[in-house]
Amino acid sequence: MTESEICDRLKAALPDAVEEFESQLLDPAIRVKPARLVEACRFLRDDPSTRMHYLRLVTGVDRLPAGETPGRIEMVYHLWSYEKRHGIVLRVHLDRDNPVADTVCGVWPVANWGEREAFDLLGVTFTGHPDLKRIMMPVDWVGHPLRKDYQRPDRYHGLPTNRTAVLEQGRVQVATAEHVAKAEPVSGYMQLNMGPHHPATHGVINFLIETDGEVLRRAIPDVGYLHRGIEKISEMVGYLGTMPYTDRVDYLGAMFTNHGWALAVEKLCNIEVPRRAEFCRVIASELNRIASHQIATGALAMDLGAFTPFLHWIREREKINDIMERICGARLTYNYMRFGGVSRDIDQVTIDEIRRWLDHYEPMMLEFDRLISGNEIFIRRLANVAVIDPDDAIAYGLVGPNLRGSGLAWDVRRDEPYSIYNEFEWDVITGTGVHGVVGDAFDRYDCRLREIRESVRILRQACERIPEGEVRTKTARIKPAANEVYTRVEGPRGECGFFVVSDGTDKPYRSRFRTGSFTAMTIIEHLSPGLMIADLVALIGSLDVLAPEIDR
Amino acid sequence: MVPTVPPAVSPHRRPPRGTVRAYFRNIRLALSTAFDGMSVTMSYMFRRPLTIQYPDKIDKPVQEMLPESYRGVLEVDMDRCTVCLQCQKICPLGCINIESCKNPETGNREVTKFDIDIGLCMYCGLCAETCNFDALDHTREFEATVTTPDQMILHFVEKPREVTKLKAAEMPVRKHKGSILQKMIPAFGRRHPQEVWTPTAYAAAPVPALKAPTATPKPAAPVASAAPSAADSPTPEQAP
Amino acid sequence: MNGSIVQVVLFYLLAALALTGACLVAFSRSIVHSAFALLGTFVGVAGLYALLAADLVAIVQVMVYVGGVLILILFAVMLTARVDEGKESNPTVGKIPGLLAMLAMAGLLVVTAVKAFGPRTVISEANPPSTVSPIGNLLLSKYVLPFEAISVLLLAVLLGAVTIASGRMRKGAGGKQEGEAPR
Amino acid sequence: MNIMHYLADLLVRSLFKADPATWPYTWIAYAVVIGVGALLAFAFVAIFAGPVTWIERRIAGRIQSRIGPNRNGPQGCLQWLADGIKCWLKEDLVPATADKPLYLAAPYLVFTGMFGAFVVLPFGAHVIAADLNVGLLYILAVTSLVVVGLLMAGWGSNSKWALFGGVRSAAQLVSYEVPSAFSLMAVVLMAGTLSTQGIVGAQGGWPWQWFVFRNPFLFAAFIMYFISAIAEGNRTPFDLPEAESEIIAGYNIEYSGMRFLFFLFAEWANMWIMAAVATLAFLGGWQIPGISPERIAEAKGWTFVGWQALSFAIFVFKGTCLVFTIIQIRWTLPRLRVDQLMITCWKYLVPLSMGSATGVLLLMALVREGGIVDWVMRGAMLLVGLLVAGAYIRKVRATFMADRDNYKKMEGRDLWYPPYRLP
Repeated sequence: MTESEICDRLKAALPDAVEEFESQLLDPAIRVKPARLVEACRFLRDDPSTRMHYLRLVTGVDRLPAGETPGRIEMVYHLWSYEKRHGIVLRVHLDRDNPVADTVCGVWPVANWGEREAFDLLGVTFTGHPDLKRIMMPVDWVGHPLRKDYQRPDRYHGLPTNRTAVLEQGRVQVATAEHVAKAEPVSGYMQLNMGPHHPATHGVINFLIETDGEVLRRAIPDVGYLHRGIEKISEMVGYLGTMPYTDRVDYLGAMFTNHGWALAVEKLCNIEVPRRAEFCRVIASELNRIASHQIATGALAMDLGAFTPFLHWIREREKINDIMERICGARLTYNYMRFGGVSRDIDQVTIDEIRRWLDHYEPMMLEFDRLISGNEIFIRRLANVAVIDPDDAIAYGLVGPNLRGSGLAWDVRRDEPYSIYNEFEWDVITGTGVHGVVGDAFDRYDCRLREIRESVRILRQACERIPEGEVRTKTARIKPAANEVYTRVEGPRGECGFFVVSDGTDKPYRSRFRTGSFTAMTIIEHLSPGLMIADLVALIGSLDVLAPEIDR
Repeated sequence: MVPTVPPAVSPHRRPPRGTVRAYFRNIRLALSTAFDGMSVTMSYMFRRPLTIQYPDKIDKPVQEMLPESYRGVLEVDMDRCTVCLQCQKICPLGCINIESCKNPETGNREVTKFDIDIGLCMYCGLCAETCNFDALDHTREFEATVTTPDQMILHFVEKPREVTKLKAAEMPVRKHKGSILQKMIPAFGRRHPQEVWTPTAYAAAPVPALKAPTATPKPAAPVASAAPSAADSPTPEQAP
Repeated sequence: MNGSIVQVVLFYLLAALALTGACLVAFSRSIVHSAFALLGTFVGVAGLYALLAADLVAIVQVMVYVGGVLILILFAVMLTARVDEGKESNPTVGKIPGLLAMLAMAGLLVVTAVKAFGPRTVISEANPPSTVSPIGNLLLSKYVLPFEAISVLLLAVLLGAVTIASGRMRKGAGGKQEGEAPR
Repeated sequence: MNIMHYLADLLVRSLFKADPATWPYTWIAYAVVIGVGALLAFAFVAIFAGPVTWIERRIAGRIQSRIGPNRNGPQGCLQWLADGIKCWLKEDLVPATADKPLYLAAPYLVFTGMFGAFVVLPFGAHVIAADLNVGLLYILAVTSLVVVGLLMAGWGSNSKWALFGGVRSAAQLVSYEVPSAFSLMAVVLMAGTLSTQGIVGAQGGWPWQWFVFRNPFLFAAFIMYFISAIAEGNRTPFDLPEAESEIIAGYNIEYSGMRFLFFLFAEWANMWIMAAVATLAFLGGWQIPGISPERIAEAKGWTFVGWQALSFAIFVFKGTCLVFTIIQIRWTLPRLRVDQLMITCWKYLVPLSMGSATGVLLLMALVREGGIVDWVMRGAMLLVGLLVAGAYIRKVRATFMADRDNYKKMEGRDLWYPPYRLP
């Protein structure tokens, strides 16, 4: 179904809900009345011809045109149907002074955190939201940073917010801990803060857990400790300047955030990418995917008490890092992609090195299986733990290996093809419930491990078939016309989406990074009751959440 | 409703419970898989470790093991710099601060300041990429430890100097990468690439005098003036 | 007898340990401290047994009372007393019942003490013979019935515990069964 | 005759010119024996537990393709000393809300429990502090003090994570004492005594005289004892009380400085105790192959001392091999969950160890010792042991060979790097 057909369908069902069909955008959108938003959403989800069970992205844009016009806040909802393979964008216009919208949490649970973020950063109030409070900024923060007229305070709890003050002060005073979030006390259960500095939370995440002995009553994730406002930064530093910042969004899979950002701007500006550059992108990305999955699987093993597998993977990853260093000059924050190509060519020496490394790596995968994945204790720790059924996985917006672990064969590389992935021969991996129920923690782990093998297959083909040629088209100054675009790549933590609003200047008007970890976190509270503390650790590890990717 | 791949085994399969066979199967699996894992770890007792013993127990300095493309600390060859300000413009963080003026006596353009705040720099390489004369480039230096934040600002222009007006073909040869930087701050000066590098040489290498705060006439002012561009841009965040 | 002074000194030390522990149990303000003070009593009594050359009894005292009973008491105290109210001790039952209990106890002690002033067996050897095999033989010959009765009692206790625990489990109050999806 | 008593008697005779059997010289001798014995055992704990931390870190480094501490002293062998001194000099922090007396006492209680067990460990033919009649029971009893200490630490810290660790630890130790006791019971049945020296004496120097290869039930009992010993020592895969990725560090999380070190000290000492008990109960203890205990007892002068030293070396060697295995397991396996831990104990180890004890009883009743069936059984079990070792070596070699050529191609140098080559 095309977007206009979907719009017609919605118009037929709810004639007074649709205000306008904005077909001039790259991703055509339907503007609906704020009052009828929930109805329209529910219709699009449940109607047999649309069945949009997946809320891809919910975000807001602050429109503040120069001059006397009052401006408005737009809420944007990207919907997608895995079943029908079509999507649509819904948007509502809200009053800028008093932005109030109805919550769509009841339609898609994944909207919970997205709406909280809109509340936090844009000041949109959602009526009926179960837990509307700040998510990224501290609870006592004043103002909404993504508003266009936002003024940054110089200090927060005595902590300077710019580098000049730091240099002048020499040493930074430590902020007081008054603003730390506290959960409402519930009697009869033990309350614990698991984090922010906990070895198993994979970064600075806090879980407020309530336990009955070893068994959890619930675990409430508390994020925002690593919030750096990269989306806000991108509004200041321009399109190319944002590229190195995307490295910091997902530092284990920087190639993918690079790639997604490049795709978004290329789509906005209509830039062609040379063929060799596409191969370079694929080679670098797949190497990066292996490295990231190694960290994910190894860290999961480490969370379950086996330290050695982690370091064995680190050992293999070290070689990838060396290769990456040759390719793009950095081991972690690659900044490799450019609009219309890549920053450096991959020479033949490096390609041979990759091949030799793959020869070495394939027996290592078997060894890893013998060391840990086949281990009975390890299997028992993961099998049947924290089972996510496919419906839940979609409703909570899980993507990537987490979604495929629940048995759903969906891979952006195959199903919404970008770059040249459809030229290679590889399989989409899904969870099979080898040791328990489909969608358990072991399936998610297993998916990642088998995806490494698929990446190796892709790498071998790419190294074989890489053509000669340029790696970068000469681009004029990046200055796209006013438009909106959403592009996605399949990162190691799933769909990594980039929503970019351009306004005709050389800087993005608004950008929003949709990351796999952000949505994966929302399901933890839903899954946690009845788990043990050790299972929560396994759950976090198997979801492969990464703190900077959540907070951005 | 969703494109589900049929699982190899029924999702309703439970591990056999309560049967004698399952009981002994569990014991067998636990012992044999642990045995298997131990054979893997034991084989590592006979394998070469991966670790490089930084900084002293290695054949050559780490800097020389890094590939040419490595993005280390930035360095400027002022003999090749035309003060086109491209790098300053493209830097997302504003860590490059260049000032130039016209000399009233000679009428030539003079560059009075070329500061790079390596504490702010995120080593993205955009500036080096945009430099047409290969004057600004990443070195393979990475040991940039200093004791105070203001020492992190590298001053590549000590006293006002004339801006080079040569064409690309006539440019002086680029100095050895890293050679300019090694003179800049003490941590860099500890190592000389030409020397045969041994741990003793490491200890005996003369430490050049600290330049940044003492050599500059007004230590506090450049700091303050170096930062306005930084103050407007968001607070730098290190990659976690 | 050689070394009787040392034995006497040791006796008083151990007795003091046992009594101090007992006093702490009775008078400590914190119920957790009371429970931990039992350790002193148990170890002191075990030491007295050892002084009487009853090596098996001494070891079993430590093993059963320290390793088993004390741990269970501690578990019970920690799980029932709320962490923040751990300063509260058990309430007294009143003066008259206390007096009665004290009198009864004193009477028992006097009777025991009087009885003990009979002909004494003195252990004169440096390495007294092991008491393990005599006790074992007695348990399986003369006292086999009480021994078995105790085991039946223990079995009943075990079954009771399992019944209570499984009832709680079925209600879903905690824990999960092996192999079930912990959702 | 205990070597310590012999020396004490000698001391009394030469120093006081008096008969050691008269009062008060007996007690002087006893005091000397106790004092020196405790000092020696303490020295052994320190000298063993210290370097074994270094050894463990080096082994872990090798297993994980890194090097491990190699800077302090030759090959880093003084690393443990540096760490110890550092910990000693650290400030002894007591949390403001801690239950102070319990918090302060806990490390000592844990250490006392561990240390007490050293009294009955037979390090050599006559190298033992006290050969108690109830030796094995004594070890089981004394280690229960550790449980109290851990609970005390968990409670006294007034930290919920520490309490988790303490309670987990106590539950685990109490549970796993049952299968370990039952496994040892099989040995006690065979030896007919609880005395540690008696048990060692019931075996011989050659492997077919060891209890482990006597019959299949004892072989199983050995494996089960080893597993429960690992569990009692809080080592992976049973290291739940100090699971750093779940409850951060467990009962010792609030401790610092020397008190923290006491816990670690106790852990490593415990590792040795478990290995030593397994050695004395199943692996022939200090028995020298071909030399009967009587010949050692009859020897005089330097020969006597030589036999003592040799038996000591044999005992320590066997124990160290087991310690190495425990270390290797720790760096190989993941950790169990709490319910799985209890299932492993109560559903698997307890019934099976009971079964093995019963089996030993049956075989004792049915099979005459030294008869043909007995020897066939011993031979078969020895063969099984050799086969397992052979399979292990083959697997290790195959794992190594799988990567050798590719590694050479990739790195341009050999993968082979034997353990004795220390970087």
